[in-house]
Amino acid sequence: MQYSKAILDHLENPRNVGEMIDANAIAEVVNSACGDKIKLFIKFRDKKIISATMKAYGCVPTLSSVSFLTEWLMGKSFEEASNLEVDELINLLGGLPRGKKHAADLAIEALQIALLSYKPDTQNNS
Amino acid sequence: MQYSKAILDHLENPRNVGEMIDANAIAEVVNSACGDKIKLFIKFRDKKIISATMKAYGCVPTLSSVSFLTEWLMGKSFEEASNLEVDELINLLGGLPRGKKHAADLAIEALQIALLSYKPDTQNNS
Amino acid sequence: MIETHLQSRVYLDNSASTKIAPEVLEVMLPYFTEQFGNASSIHSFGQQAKGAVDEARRQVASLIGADFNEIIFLSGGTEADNLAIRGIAESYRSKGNHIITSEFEHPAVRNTCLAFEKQGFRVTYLPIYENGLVRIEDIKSVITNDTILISIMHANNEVGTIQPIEEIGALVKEIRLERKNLFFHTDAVQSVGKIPIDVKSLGVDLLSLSSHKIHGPKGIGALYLRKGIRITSQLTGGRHERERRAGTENVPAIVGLGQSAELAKENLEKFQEIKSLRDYFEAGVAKLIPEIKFNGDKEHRLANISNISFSYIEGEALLIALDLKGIAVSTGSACSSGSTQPSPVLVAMGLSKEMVRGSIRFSFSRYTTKQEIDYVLSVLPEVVARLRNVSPLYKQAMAKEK
Amino acid sequence: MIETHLQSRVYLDNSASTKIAPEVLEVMLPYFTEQFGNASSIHSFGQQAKGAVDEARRQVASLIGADFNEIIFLSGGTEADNLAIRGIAESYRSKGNHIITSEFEHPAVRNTCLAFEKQGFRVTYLPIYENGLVRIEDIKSVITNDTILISIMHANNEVGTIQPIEEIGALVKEIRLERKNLFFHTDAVQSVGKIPIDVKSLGVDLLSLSSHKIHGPKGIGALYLRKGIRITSQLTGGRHERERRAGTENVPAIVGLGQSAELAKENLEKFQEIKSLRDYFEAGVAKLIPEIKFNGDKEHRLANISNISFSYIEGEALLIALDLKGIAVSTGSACSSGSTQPSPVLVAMGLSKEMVRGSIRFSFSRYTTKQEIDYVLSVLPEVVARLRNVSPLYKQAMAKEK
Ligand SMILES: Cc1ncc(COP(=O)(O)O)c(C=O)c1O
Ligand SMILES: Cc1ncc(COP(=O)(O)O)c(C=O)c1O
Repeated sequence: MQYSKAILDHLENPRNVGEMIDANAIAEVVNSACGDKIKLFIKFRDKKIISATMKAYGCVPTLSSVSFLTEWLMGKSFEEASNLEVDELINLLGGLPRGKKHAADLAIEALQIALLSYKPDTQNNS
Repeated sequence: MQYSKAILDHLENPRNVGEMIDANAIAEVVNSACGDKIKLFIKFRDKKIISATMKAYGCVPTLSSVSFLTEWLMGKSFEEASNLEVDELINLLGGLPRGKKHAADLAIEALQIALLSYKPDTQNNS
Repeated sequence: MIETHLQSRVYLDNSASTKIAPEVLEVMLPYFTEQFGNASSIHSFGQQAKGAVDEARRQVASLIGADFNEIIFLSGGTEADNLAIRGIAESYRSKGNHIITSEFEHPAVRNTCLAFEKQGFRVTYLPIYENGLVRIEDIKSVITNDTILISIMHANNEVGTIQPIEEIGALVKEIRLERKNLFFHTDAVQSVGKIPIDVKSLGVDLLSLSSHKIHGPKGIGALYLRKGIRITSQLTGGRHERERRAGTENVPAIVGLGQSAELAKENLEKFQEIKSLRDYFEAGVAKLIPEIKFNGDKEHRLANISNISFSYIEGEALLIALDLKGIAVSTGSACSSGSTQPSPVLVAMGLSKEMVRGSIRFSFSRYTTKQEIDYVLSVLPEVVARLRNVSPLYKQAMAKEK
Repeated sequence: MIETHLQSRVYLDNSASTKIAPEVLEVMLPYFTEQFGNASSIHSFGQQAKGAVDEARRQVASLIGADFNEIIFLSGGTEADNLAIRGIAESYRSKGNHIITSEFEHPAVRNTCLAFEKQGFRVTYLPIYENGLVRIEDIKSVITNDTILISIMHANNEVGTIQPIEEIGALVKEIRLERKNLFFHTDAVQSVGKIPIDVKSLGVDLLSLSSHKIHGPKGIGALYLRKGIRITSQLTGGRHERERRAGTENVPAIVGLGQSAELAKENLEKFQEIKSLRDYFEAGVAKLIPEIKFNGDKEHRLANISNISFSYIEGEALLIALDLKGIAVSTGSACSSGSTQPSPVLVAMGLSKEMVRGSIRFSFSRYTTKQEIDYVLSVLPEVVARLRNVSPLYKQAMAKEK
């Protein structure tokens, strides 16, 4: 596997690790075929994402995709976040080796599900 | 084929090449399977061999066996000559590679047939 | 940063491939540059090459107690396994169509057996127990009059466990008193040069070995074939290797294999010193890292392999994280195209899916040093901790414990 | 005396094997010593090896106008021929059981076809005429709806004649408009790197090549397999070479093959200069030695091969006598265990037994010099004369002439 520098950097220095107690958008997704698992926690304030954290189990690009995502999401609006597509994520990561695209799929799936779980009315402005 | 020094020497410097007009023992043998051919000419005087010549067509050990033979025969009696066996000839040649024993067989066959052709009564003493 | 690490890379993946010994490369070089003849040629270039091949054949035969003419050179361990199984199966097909092997074999054996199932052969895959060993009773209970081949590997490539080959060999000999056409093959690619091997006392009829696992060049190996056994050639063409394997002799590589066999023989005792290094490593890991599992029988195991499952993390991630620290290892987990192919070996040993995914093989060589091990011990706990910290499974596990 | 000659040995047996190019050995060395990883390993040792294999694949593909993914690395020309024929025959057996080849093929093709005859295949061996060429009409007249494979070599290894592959390729394409399952393989082991080759314009589906014939290392070769053709793998095991050929990649050798392919491509034009050297040699021989015969078509012939029959003498004797003068050549005659196996190629060309036995192949390379040829021309007449003088056939012939 020839991984990009960005991917390797996220493996060595995973960003925003942890479970966020006061998140207002949450997802937990599993790739049942390979067992990879992602938990994603997002906090919106004033329609913008002000923080995101994650936990991940699985191969390198799974870990790195979601680690990258937690940084990328910062400051994004709901719409911007929900417009992120798999191919763009792969580009932002500097590409993925053949047979590893499913890692980006899983990260995007986590993002979409988290956004689905977001209920603006119950938004906590504190 | 790893040939002995003796065999290579006889290939480079074949001894006693030619057909002897006044030979009193002659043989012409062919190995019908491989096409090798030997002509052997022997001249006896006073019950001893005083000269031997040859012609040969075929692979290296065929040429060298009979070339060697023409030298070895010099001064030998009929009995000594007829007692030469294949294995002894091979030894004298410094061994033969596997699959090449037939060359010595052919040389000994030539010798035996030449000796059979020898008729002491018609012996030419000149 | 990667550059810095590359300068002091620690290679602990010697079961995958080894570095060539300098003495081996040295004897190979003239056969590239000057003595480049085709060993089948009659002229002196050819005869020099042939002489070198003969010498290498003696060296390999001597390492395993075989006769000169019982060694067939070919392109590697995979081809040796294929020739053994295909060659016997095709040659003795009229005598029976049953093959016994284990759940535990290298793909070169396993996939070849699978191919023969499609051709009307019946194949029994013996179970492997938690210790990674087959049981002789199991063989006794499945063997039939149709069995023509038993293929059981000598030492396993993932966990290093050493099978009871001698006992199986004795059983085969006993059965052969009554029925002739039963043959015993062992894939000894991992064990040759690491433990003493004598084909006669092992009682094997065929044995595979590969040069690049013993500090020889890649792309060359040998099959030991006991005298008198016919085998259907799988590569037809010129009359090389006594018509068992066609193809221009790979002279430099054969010379290299010969030399690596000789060196391995000389170093056989010294190789056992690796055991104390390995044990030192395992003790260190056990002390420094919680929630791990050592895989494979403690006793019947090669001196140079340590296979460890790290709970809550995934092998490839750990492998790459270690690679970034300059440490090369391998894993029993390979996730590709969205589905994980867990090591059938570890699965056969009864490990849970997660423990298979978290498994790492550290494999040492006679060149491995204590300094290198200390470096690994200084890095490994921190890397494992970092990945566990990211892992959602770890959190859950912690929670449960509380 | 032998020693003196060894110092200035003239190697004219380049169709048997070639000396490795220094540039090739140079690029191989790091893959022995430092980058010794297994190309299937995930860590950086492995990835460096894999990168090198990919680069070599591009180099080989580029030499023959193929795509990257159409190149399968394997252990040599023999294995390439075997995989082509066995792989197609086994994979398309249900579509037909007829194979067309020639009387003229390398044993790697011929003996493999013979093996399939035993398995219920029908094989047609096309005649070769005195010029050493097959005729396209012959193919047309034997082809049937059962024909699944045509295997005709590109350039012959003994006389160098170049077959009309392009025409056959066009014929195959035409037939394939009506029935799909017909494939065309060419053994191009002798022609690759010596004449321009483009698999697409040749119209071949499979093509064999071998590294040690083009100043690369022994024990490595490649099969070109056109995209979309399934082939039954002959070596099963790991998932190497896109599951067409298992076995740990022979990285240094693959790198060497890649480099030798690149050098061959660069030297393609220069290679044609060998033709004038060869013609100079043949003119010299014709002038200096009576009663000889040049074998093989004058026109459709590789630039580097000269095959000559010397009446009244036997090839092996001439070969060894030349070897003693430091000159390495080969012969179409091999006498072993008391029976001669004359070259089937020359027999197929209609040569008399004796002319086959007296045949010598001189094969040149881009390293061959005019000085070397002059040396051979200074030695050959005397050696031939000496052996003819010993020969009883020569005497007879002289007598008849009188
Ligand atoms: C046990 C075992 N058998 C067979 C092989 C295949 O040998 P090679 O890599 O030489 O093809 C290997 C190594 O890959 C192995 O470990
Ligand atoms: C025409 C031809 N085909 C196949 C081969 C076999 O190739 P290799 O020597 O790489 O096995 C050779 C050379 O021996 C050859 O000349």
